[in-house]
Order: sequence, then structure tokens, then C-alpha cells
Amino acid sequence: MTIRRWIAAAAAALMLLAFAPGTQAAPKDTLTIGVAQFPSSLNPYIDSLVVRNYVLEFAVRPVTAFDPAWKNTCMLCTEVPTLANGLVRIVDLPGGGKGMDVTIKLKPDLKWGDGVPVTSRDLEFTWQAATNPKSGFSSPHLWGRVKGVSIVDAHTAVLHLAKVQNLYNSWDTLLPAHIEAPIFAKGVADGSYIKTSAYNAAPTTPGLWDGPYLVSKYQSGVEIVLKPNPYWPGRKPAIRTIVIKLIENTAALEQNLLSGDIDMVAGEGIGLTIDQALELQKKYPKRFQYSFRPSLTYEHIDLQIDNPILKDVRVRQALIYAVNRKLMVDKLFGGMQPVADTWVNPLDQYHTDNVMKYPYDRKQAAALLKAAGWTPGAGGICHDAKGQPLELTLMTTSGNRLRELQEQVLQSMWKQACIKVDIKNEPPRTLFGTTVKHRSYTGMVMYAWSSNPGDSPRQTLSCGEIGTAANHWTGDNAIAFCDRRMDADISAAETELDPAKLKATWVDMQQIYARAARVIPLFFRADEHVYPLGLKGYTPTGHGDMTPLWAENWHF
Amino acid sequence: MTPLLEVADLRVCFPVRGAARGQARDVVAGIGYAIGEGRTLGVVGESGCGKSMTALALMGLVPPPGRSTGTLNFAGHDLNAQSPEAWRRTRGGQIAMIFQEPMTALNPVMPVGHQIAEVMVLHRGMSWPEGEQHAVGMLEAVGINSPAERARAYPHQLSGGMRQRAMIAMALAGEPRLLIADEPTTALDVTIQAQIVDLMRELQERIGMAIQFISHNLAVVSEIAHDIIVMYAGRIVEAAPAEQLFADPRHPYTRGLIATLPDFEHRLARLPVIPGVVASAEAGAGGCRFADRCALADAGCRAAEPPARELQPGHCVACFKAAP
Amino acid sequence: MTSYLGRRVLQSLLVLLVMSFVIYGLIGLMPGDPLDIMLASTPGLTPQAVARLRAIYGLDQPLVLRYWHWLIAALHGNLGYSRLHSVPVMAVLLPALWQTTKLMTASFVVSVAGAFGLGIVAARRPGGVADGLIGLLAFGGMSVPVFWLALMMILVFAVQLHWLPASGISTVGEGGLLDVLRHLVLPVVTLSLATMGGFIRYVRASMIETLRMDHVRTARAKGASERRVVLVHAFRNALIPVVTIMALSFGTLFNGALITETMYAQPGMGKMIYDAIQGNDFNLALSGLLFATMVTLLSNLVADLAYGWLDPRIALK
Amino acid sequence: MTPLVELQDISVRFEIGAGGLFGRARRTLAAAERVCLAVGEGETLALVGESGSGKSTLGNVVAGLQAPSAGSLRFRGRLLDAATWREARRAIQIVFQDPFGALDPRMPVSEIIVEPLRIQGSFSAAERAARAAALVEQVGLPKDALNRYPHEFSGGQRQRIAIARALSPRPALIVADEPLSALDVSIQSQVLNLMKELQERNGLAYLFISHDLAVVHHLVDRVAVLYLGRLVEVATREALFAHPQHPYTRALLDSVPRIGRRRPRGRTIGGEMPSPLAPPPGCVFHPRCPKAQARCRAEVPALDETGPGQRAACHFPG
Repeated sequence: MTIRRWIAAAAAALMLLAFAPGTQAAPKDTLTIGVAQFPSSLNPYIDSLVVRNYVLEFAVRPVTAFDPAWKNTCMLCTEVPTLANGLVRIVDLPGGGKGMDVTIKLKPDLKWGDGVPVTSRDLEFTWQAATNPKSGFSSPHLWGRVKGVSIVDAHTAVLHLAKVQNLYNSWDTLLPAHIEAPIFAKGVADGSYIKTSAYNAAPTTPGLWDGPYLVSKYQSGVEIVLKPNPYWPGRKPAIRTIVIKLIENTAALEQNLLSGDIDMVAGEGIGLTIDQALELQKKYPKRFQYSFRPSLTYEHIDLQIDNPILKDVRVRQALIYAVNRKLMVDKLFGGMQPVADTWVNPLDQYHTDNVMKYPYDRKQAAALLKAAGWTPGAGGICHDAKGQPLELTLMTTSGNRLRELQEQVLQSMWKQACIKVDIKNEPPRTLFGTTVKHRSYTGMVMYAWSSNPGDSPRQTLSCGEIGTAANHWTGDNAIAFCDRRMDADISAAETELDPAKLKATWVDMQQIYARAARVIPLFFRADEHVYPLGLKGYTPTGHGDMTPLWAENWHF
Repeated sequence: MTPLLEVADLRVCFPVRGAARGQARDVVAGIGYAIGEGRTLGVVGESGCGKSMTALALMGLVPPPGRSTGTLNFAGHDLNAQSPEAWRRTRGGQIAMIFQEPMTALNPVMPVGHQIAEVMVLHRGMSWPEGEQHAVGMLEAVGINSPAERARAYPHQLSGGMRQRAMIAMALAGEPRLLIADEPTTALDVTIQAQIVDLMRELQERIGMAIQFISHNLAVVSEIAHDIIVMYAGRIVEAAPAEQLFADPRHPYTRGLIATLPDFEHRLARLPVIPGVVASAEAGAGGCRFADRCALADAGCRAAEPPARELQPGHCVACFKAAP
Repeated sequence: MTSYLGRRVLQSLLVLLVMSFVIYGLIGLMPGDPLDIMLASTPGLTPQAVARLRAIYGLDQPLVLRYWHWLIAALHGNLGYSRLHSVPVMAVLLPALWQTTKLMTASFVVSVAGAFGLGIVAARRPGGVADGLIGLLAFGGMSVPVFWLALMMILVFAVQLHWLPASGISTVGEGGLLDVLRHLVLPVVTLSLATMGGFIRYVRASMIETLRMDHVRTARAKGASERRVVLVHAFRNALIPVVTIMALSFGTLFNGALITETMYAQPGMGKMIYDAIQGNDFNLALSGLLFATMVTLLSNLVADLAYGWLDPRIALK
Repeated sequence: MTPLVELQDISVRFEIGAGGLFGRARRTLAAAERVCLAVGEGETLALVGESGSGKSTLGNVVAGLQAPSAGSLRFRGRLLDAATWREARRAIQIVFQDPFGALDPRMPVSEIIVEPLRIQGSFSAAERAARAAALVEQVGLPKDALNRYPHEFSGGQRQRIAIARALSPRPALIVADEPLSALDVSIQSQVLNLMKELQERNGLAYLFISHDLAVVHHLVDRVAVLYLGRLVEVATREALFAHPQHPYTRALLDSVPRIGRRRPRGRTIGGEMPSPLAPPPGCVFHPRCPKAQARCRAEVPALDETGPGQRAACHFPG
């Protein structure tokens, strides 16, 4: 019968495809890394998504970076500029006041991927482009501090800072002037540069890249292939091909890892979720290397100060006392994510333990609530004198399974403490696009953010960063925190040059933050690295300067 | 001379849904009749009497799960004993069939000529082009104007009468020796019915095939049949040459059927009626199936099934009450 | 016929125009504006910077004006710039379209062929063993979530058996025809199984109905072989209702392969549109949706043409 | 005496091929063309003709199911318009050919029968129940039929139910659209007798639509013959069957098969009724007419009196 013959033929074809030479015997000089997100642009300045930075770190290097020990080091420069080594000088500004001159000495043998040397002209162009308001860049990043650049020689430039500040030795990646400058000049006036930039229009141009790898293939939404940069002066990369492959569904990502279609998963929050990685470790402890490195990503719950219930600091503190954060972290994340007391990570040099802590204490919570006028009533829910129930809304990003789990744990803990919590989640775009930004949440909202080591909390905690309709909601101070002393500390944290005084400022900020209890600190997320058994030289960092910055050290 | 078709003890039964295994319902309950070469047999009966199922049994097309048993002696061999492949060769070739509703009985997505040609390809070893060419001739033979054009037409593009003519052409394309016509004029208007009946008579005279003409309409049958059998609830209750049947019907059912027909000549205030409803095949189990509607029926009729008796040569009646 | 086609094309264009406005308006109504997501990841923007960016992206103009500008540009063949992929929309759309066409055509052919084969076998003896098994398969295909099916396929054929790649469209450094085909097998099989279930049921139902028709009995009475009865006489009639459903579902298949594409990391239209909407990529989402609408309209037209071709009783005028 | 129902110049036309936005040319199908006809009180009038002749369309017009495109309808002398139809609707009921399709399968017979009364709304539940019981008896159904559902009945019984339903509002006229053609022969006579009996008992008039001339001969007082939507002959039964004046009537009579009288071969008319979309000019019957002459192709014949109680639309009657 014909139908049977057809079925047989189809089956045969399937077999043929199945047993055709596959890619199992891939030579070990290729590393395929799975990611669950994809960069929308490779230009270092147009926006700043983690996954974009991750890819870029293989191919472009910042002038300075924090190393895996959280110490600021030179990548493109020969020496980290400091006051001590004389590369940083405090100068008097013409109009009065003090400024700083920072001398950057670029390594002399650095070359772009097309052989053109990396020079101080590139640095100057990068500063010009980054600070041009018409560039279309979302922010000037670190270059915003610079008021002028003087070129000393091909590899030396002096950056003139208009203010005295302590973060003078962190500097970003450079743009290749010989490629981008003409494009920039042409497109900056009508705002089309962001579209015509070679990083977008021709990302495989070798001259764009000054790292150990360069982008040899870029297929948006599919994969990026990296090959060694022949002009890289440093250690020659041992891995000849790095493929960064997008598999958005994390369950599929996991299966691909198991099937060998990908060798590893990027660990910096852009691959597997932490529970997947923990599960994987439990099931296949010997098949991969695992690392769970606490990161700067700070998971917390913002409290709405305009809510009459939450206006009372005792209620806010009671909310924190009532939840057993340690238990939650242990149960959900195998204890891999450390409980937070403030936004400052314990690995940070400015971290202090000397803050008001809120260990799990239900009695304390009950006492605080009673003092605030809330007594247990019908259904185990607290009521105030007028009979109003103690009821709050908790929001987070819908579709995030882990956060939804966290919510349920928190909800049940609060319920035992007579606090009724209703869960109401929104998709990320609504939550961040409107609710958090406009502070339109009524009770609590759970999310995370991260900052670099030593970054002052200006964006999140200063009075000037409160978003309002007047400033088009541009501030990131989503809890509308405004404290004179905190503002003073923030300014000091940016300008104080004396390490001891600086440390004291940071301690004070953390103490104010903890006391005010305007935020429920939950934990610092851990980066979940799953990488091949034989891979050596791979060092998770936990901060924004990620593992690929040292990719040339990776080898089997 | 042996007749062309001789049916003996034909039984078509269907398993009864939900009943014990082996229990079956006789739709045709053991009938026998014969059709001579070139003769027309009229089969008359109301719905459910088994006349259409008899025809399908002759074609070997009793729909599953029905089964047909008995001997169907056709031109010297038993159809029921032949292989499926032999059945296939018989169908459409030796025995052809036309149906009541030519609109649905023709394939709506195939040109009419093609459908006629198919029979010639299947049974007369013609190639498709030859078949298509002959089909035009066939259409002309059944009285269709501009046959070449009609051959290319689809069934829906023809009128009811033309469709039935095409259907007849298709049946005749295999040069059958027996044509089974199952209510071929029922769906047609009286004027067209008359045309079709005339056509069939004419074709029979020309070609000489035998016809088994099935209809519920005694009057139509009277126009074409040489012999008539009357069926009721799966059995033959009366069989006779046409003139004799109408002149001297003997079975109460046949009499009733003729009497209930309104008549142009004698207008009665009330028509005589056969009381009750048309019986299904399982009615009157064990006795005469017509007993419930019969004015003459007595205990004897309900006790045993009346056998067919030949009252006069060629005139058989299955009734205890029919006087010889 | 020509006038019919012309009229239909004109109608389709009108629908497209209306759809473009509706889609544009709907995207405009979504919470958050195209810059919000970008801003969310870039703390510390000044109001001036935001205003500047809005101007650069043209977001400072009212929606209707933006639509007008977009329409004029689109009519000149310029669909705009994809913010999410940082290239002109066409540069994203065309590869996605090609990818989807490959995937959809292959799985459509497989599922249609499979559905016809199995549907006919099932319809031959309704209630029989084959019908039961095929019904089970059809029901399974329709009720099993595609997500789960895809995961199981990967688990069995990639993780356990190592027969086929788990994801992607080709292996880096290979990309030969065989390699591309290998990467297509699992997504195609997944998508086919998911769509075949419904098709099988349609084919089966239609075939059963057709096999009961008088003209099929006529074909048997003509002495046609069972095979000829089924494949020649019944098949084309059974096809008539089915072909419409199939052609229409091609349109939905085209848009609805999101899960399959996501699970197998296939950069197709479904995923592209989804990402574009999620990422507030106005131009891309709009163009993608319009293309999808166009495919739906086109498959509608094909359905009608096929209908007219299969069924001579329908006159397309 | 005023007739019960009077059709004056009734035409029914259907527009074919109405397109949508980009529409196409329309064609007109004339299902009935300038028909004048009257049904008297208690009279039985038959409408006969081939399928497609427009008999059912006219029946629907009389029953108020189809609005005429032109012409007027009178009931007991009163012109029927939207307002007067309310009353007339009760007085004119219809029985359809297919007793299977015409009854709601989910309703018990007791409800089906009195549905017209319920719609009318002027009867109590008890009154309706009593009426249903009386009707069931009148149409010869068993008493227990009331609580059963249509599918439990045979075809003949279902037609009795349909007739009972038509009778429930005590109509003056029943339009019976081929009420017998779906029934078995032996059942037809039962229903036919019932219809006659009901007419005598209730003083009903019938508009009896049929293609079966033998049945028509048995039942009716007058006959109207339709061809392609036109009235070609109207006559009393005696006159029509004894001496048909229109060649089409004659052809119809000749075509009827009769037992014991072999129809002479070749006495049938050839051809078929042309499409109502393209009626022939002049006398619409001329392409099939054995008597047709040049005048018939050009000139539409008027429906003229050819004898007492007989009118025919033919240039050469007799």
C-alpha cells in the first residue's frame, strides 16, 4: 500500500538524519555558551544590558576593571592612577574650586582587531562621543565626570575632572576613533548615529574590537561567534572559537546543556535560574563544575511610604522581624544566597556589620505592632482601633517562578504574624515601566538592582533622585527616600579621599538605611555558574566585571 | 431456458445493536425470484420492505456490518460465492445500477463524461481518451443534446432529468446484462419521469438487457414491468406477471395498495385505507408480517408464516387467505 | 477569475491598511513606552537626556502623526529601524520570515501528509483498532502542551540518544544542508505532531462523511476498486472542507509557532514578534504583525482558490 | 361573496449574486410573476406544476412566510399589511412536506400542538392542555401521544402532529405544501382521508400544493397550474381533468402513470423547464409546446376565460 511505503520512506529519512555525522566529537577548542537573553546592540554605550556587557567583555576591554578579588586593576592602562603614584593630581580650577587631573597611560602594544594601534585619540573620541547629548547614548557613563581631555602623546592622556571625587580610577571601554569617528560625525546631528554605528551595522568589523577575541559572526537573536583577535598583545586565548547561543527557554537551555549542544551556561544571571542550577548540581554533581558566587544583585522589597499603615516605622520594622529570611534562603536556594542587611554586599570593602539587624523574631514583631496600635483580631489578622485590618499588597514581576515562590513563603510568614498580604503581580514591562517608576504600588514591591563596588547610593537614596511628574519620572529613588544626613553622606562618599573617613561615611549610610527600615532587605543573589569539567582559568567575580574579562585564561 | 438471474433464499441480516452475539435482524428474509433475459421485473413495496437492500445484495454492496446469504445465480454462476475481485468485475459490468437521486449519486467534482468513461476503462479495457470519446456517444444515446459539451459538464450544471439520463448512460457504459434501477424516477417531476420511463423502455428494446425496476409507485411500475413482485417487511408477498397482478391481485396487501391509489375515473368520498403503520422487518415474529394490518387475519395468520403458493402459473401469493 | 483575484487583493490591501492602524494604535496603548525598558536598565538619566532620547526615537510626537510618518515611509519600502536588534526592520524580518517559512512549510507538509494518511486509514473502519490508535495519537497531539512535547523530544532524541541537535538552526563551522536539516527535524516533528492531531480529526470526519455519500456507493457499483473508490472518488470530495481549514490554519501556524521556536531556539516570526512586543520594539512588532496578517489573508485567499478549484460547484466570480 | 384569500398581481423576485464591498452584477430570479388567484371559504384549491414552477413560493406568500415583491394580498376582503397580518396569521396555517424537519425534537407533542396558541398568548395553560387533548383525538393519534416526543412517531403520525398543530388556532385556511410526498403509499391515503374529514368538520379551506395529479383529483375543488412562476390555467376539477385547455396541463395529465392504462408512447412533452433566471420570451411554455407558433414566441398570452369556471393562458387553447 502506498501509505505504508511513504511512512517507511519518511522513517528511513529520519534515521538517516539522526545518524548523520553530528557534532558530538567537537574539538575542545570550541566553547559554546548558552544564554537566555540576547543583546540588542553591541555598541558599548547605547544601553547597558548585562548580556550585552557579557558578550562585549570577550572583545573589548575597559581601561580599568574590578578583578575577581574586587580590587580595581588596569586592563588597558599600565598603572591604576592614584594620588599616591602621582597620576592623579588635585588642581585649582580657573573659576575657583578644586578639580582633578587623571593621567591615563595606555599600554603601548594595544591594537584594534585590524592592527590599528589603540591610542589616546580613541580615548578622546570616546569621551567626546559619550558626552555628546545628541549621540543617542542612554548615558555618558563614567565619562560624564570628565570636562576635558588633553593628549600628551599617543598613549598618554590627561582627563580633567571638574570635581574632586574618589572614584577617579574607574574608566570604561574605548571606541575605535578610526572607525566610529567618521560615522559619528556624519550621524550625530540628526540622531542617526545609534543606527549607523558600525557596532550595529557591521558588528563583525575587526577594528571595533580590542580584546582577545573579536566578533566573527553576529546573528541577531540566534548566536554570536567569537574568534581570537590576531593583534591581541596579551596571553593568546587557548579556546579558538567561542559561540554564544541564545536559548530563551531556561528548561530548553538545561536540556541543551545535558545534550551537549552547549558546553556551559553563562553564570551572571543571564542563563539558568538558581534553582535550576541547584537541581542540576544535585542530579549531576560530577558532570559539570558548579560555582555559586554571591553577587551585587540586591533582592529587596520597597515599602510605600504614602500608605498610612507603612508610614509607621514600627510596622515596617515588624514586617522585617516577622520574616525568617535565613530560612527562606536555605529552603529555596540551598543557602547559597546570603541574607542582606543593607544594599552593601559583605564582599564590598565598605560593608559593615555594625547596623541595626532584624533577625527573625515574631515576638518582637508582635510587640512593635501592638505599640503601633495593631492587635490580633478575627481570622488571625491584626486590626487597628477602628477595626481596619492590617492588609498590604505585595507585587513583583509575574512569570518569574522564583519570585512567586518567595512571595508565597513571605505571605505565609506574615500571616503567622497577623499581617494579611495580597499578592498582585505584573509583567516586568508594566511593573518597571510604570508601577515602580511612578511609585504607584500601594504596599510592597519586590525586585532587585545592582551597583558597582564603591558606587554611591545617589541614584536610589538621594532626595534629588525621586521621580516626579515634573522630571518625567527619571529618578530611581523608588521609595522616595529623602534624608538630609544621607544626602550629605552620599556627597561625601563620592568626594572623600581619605580612606578612613570614607569608610566611616559608608558605615553611617548603612546605619541610617537599616534604621529607617524603608526597605526590607532580602538577600544578595548568587551567580550560578555551570561550566565544563575540564575548563580551567575560569573565575567567577560576583560583580559587574564578569568572567569573560579574563577569557584568555580559559583553557581545557 | 434458464433465467438470467435466479435468486434463491436471499437473506440480508444486520446484527442487532446491544443484543446477544449472533442475534440478527432480517431486512430481507429469504426471498426468491427470477428475471429472464431481456425482461423487466418490477419490485414494489413501501419503505423498509427490503427492496433496496435486495438490489444492494445483488451488487455485493450490502453495507457492513450487514451480511447477505443465499444463492444469486447469475448467468450460470453464483454471485455470492465469488471472490471480491470477481464481484468487482461483475459490478458495473455485467450488472449495473442506477439510483434514486442522480444529484448525489454522481460524483460532484468529476465531469460527467469522465464518470461514464471510468466504467469503460474499468470494464471494457479502454484507455481514458477512448473512454471519454465513447462517453459522448453514450450521452447522445440517452437523448442528451450537445453531448460533447455535456460530457465536460459537472453534475450540478445539468438538470435533474439530464443527470438521470447521464446516470443511465453510465450504467449502460459497461454493457450490462442486468440493470438494477432503484427508484430511478422518484426524485423527478411527472413529465421527466415519463421521459425516463420511455427512455428505459426504448433502451431495453434496443439493447436487450434485463431490468430490475424498484419503486414504491405501483403506477410507474405498471408502465414498464413485465413481471412484478410485491414486497412487505422483507418478504415477497405476491409475485405475478404485471397484467395478471393488476387484473387479479390476491394478497390483501397488494389489493390494499391498488385500492388506496386515487383514481381519475372513480372519485370516492373516502379512499380505502390499509390501517396501521408500515411494518418493520421484525414485525409479527413467527406469523404473517402483514397480519397486524390485515382485515382477514386470524389466529392462524399470527401463528405461522404463510408460505408462497402458486395459485396460477406464475402467480405466487404468500397468504393463507388467498383462495386458489 | 482575474477580476475576482483583483478584487480580493484590493480587499486584502484595505484590510492591511486598517490593521496597520489598529495594530499601531494597540501597541501605542500598551503600558510603558519604547524607551522605558531601556531606561530601566540605565539608572541616573536626567530629564533632559530622556527628552533628547525621545526626540531621537521620534516618541515626542502624537501617535497619529507617528503613524502617518510610519505609513508614508512604509509605502516607500522603509519599515523603519528595529530598536531591539539595532538594524533596519527588514534585516530582521527577512531572515525570520525565511526561517519560519522553512519550518512552517516543512511541518505543514509533514502534518498534512500524515493527517491524510492516518485520517483516511482511520476513516476506512471507524471504530476499528486502527481508528482507535490513530484517534489516540490525534487526541494526544492536540492535548499535549507543545512546550512539554518539545522538552520530551529534546530529552529523548538529543539528551538520551544523542541523535539530533537540541536547538539552533545550524552548527557553527558547518551549516551544510544536512546540518541544517538535522536541526530542523525536532522542531518540525514537534510542530507537526501538535498540528496533525486536529488535521487528522478533520480528515477522518470528512472522509467518513464522504464515504457514506451516494456517489461513493455509485463508484463502488461501477466496479471501481476499493483503493480507487477511496483515493479518487472519496478523497477529492473529502478534501473540500478540509482544505479550507488547513489553509486557514497555515496562517495561525505561522504566528503560533512561538513556543516551538522558543524551545528550539529557532529565530522565526513568532518569537520575533513576541520579543518585539515584549521589548517595546514598535517598528518590528508592527511589521511582524502586518506580515502575519498578510500571510493569514493570503492563506485565506489560497483557501478560497483551492476551494473553487476542488469544488466545481463554487464559481469564483 | 368575498373570497377568503385573494392574491392580486403577486410577484416574488429574488436577487441573485448580491456582492459585498466590491459587488458584482445582480440577476433577478422571478419565482412568481403577476399571479392573480383566490381561495374561497371552505374551498380546496390545488397548486400544481413541476418543481421550480413557484408553487411553494406562492404557498409561502399566502402563509405570510414570504413577502411578495409586488402585488397585494387580501384576507376576507381586507388588504393585508403589517398590522392586519397579526390577525390573519392565526387564520392561515401551514403544513410542510417533511414531517421530520418541521417538528422541534426537544418538545413533547402536547407543547408542539399548542405552540401557535402560546405564541398568540390569549389562552391559559389549562385551556391549551384541553385543546391539545382534543386535537390529538381529532387527528387520530393515541391519547398517550401527548407526552411523547416526535422521534417516537412514524412519518404518518408526525404528519398528523403537524396537522394538529396547524389546526390548533382554528384556522380558516391551511396551506399544505406537499404534505404527502414524504409518506409511504399506504399512509398517504390515511392522511388524505384525515384532511378531508377535518375540512368537513371544521369548514376549512385548503391551499393544496402537490405534484401528484391523482391526489389532486381526489381532494380538490379547483386547480391552478403554474409554469415558471406564471399561472397557465385555473379551472374547476371537473373541467380541468375532462378538457384541459393549456397544452402544459394536458402534458402533465398525459405524463401521470396509471395502472391498467399504458400511457401511449411519445405522448410526453420533451425537454425540461428552463431556468427561471432566463425565462423565454412570449409564452414561457413555447419551447416545449407541441402547438407553438410564431405568435407564442413573441406575445405573452393572457389568462382568459375559455369556458365556465376555466381560464387558460394560451393563444391556442383546447
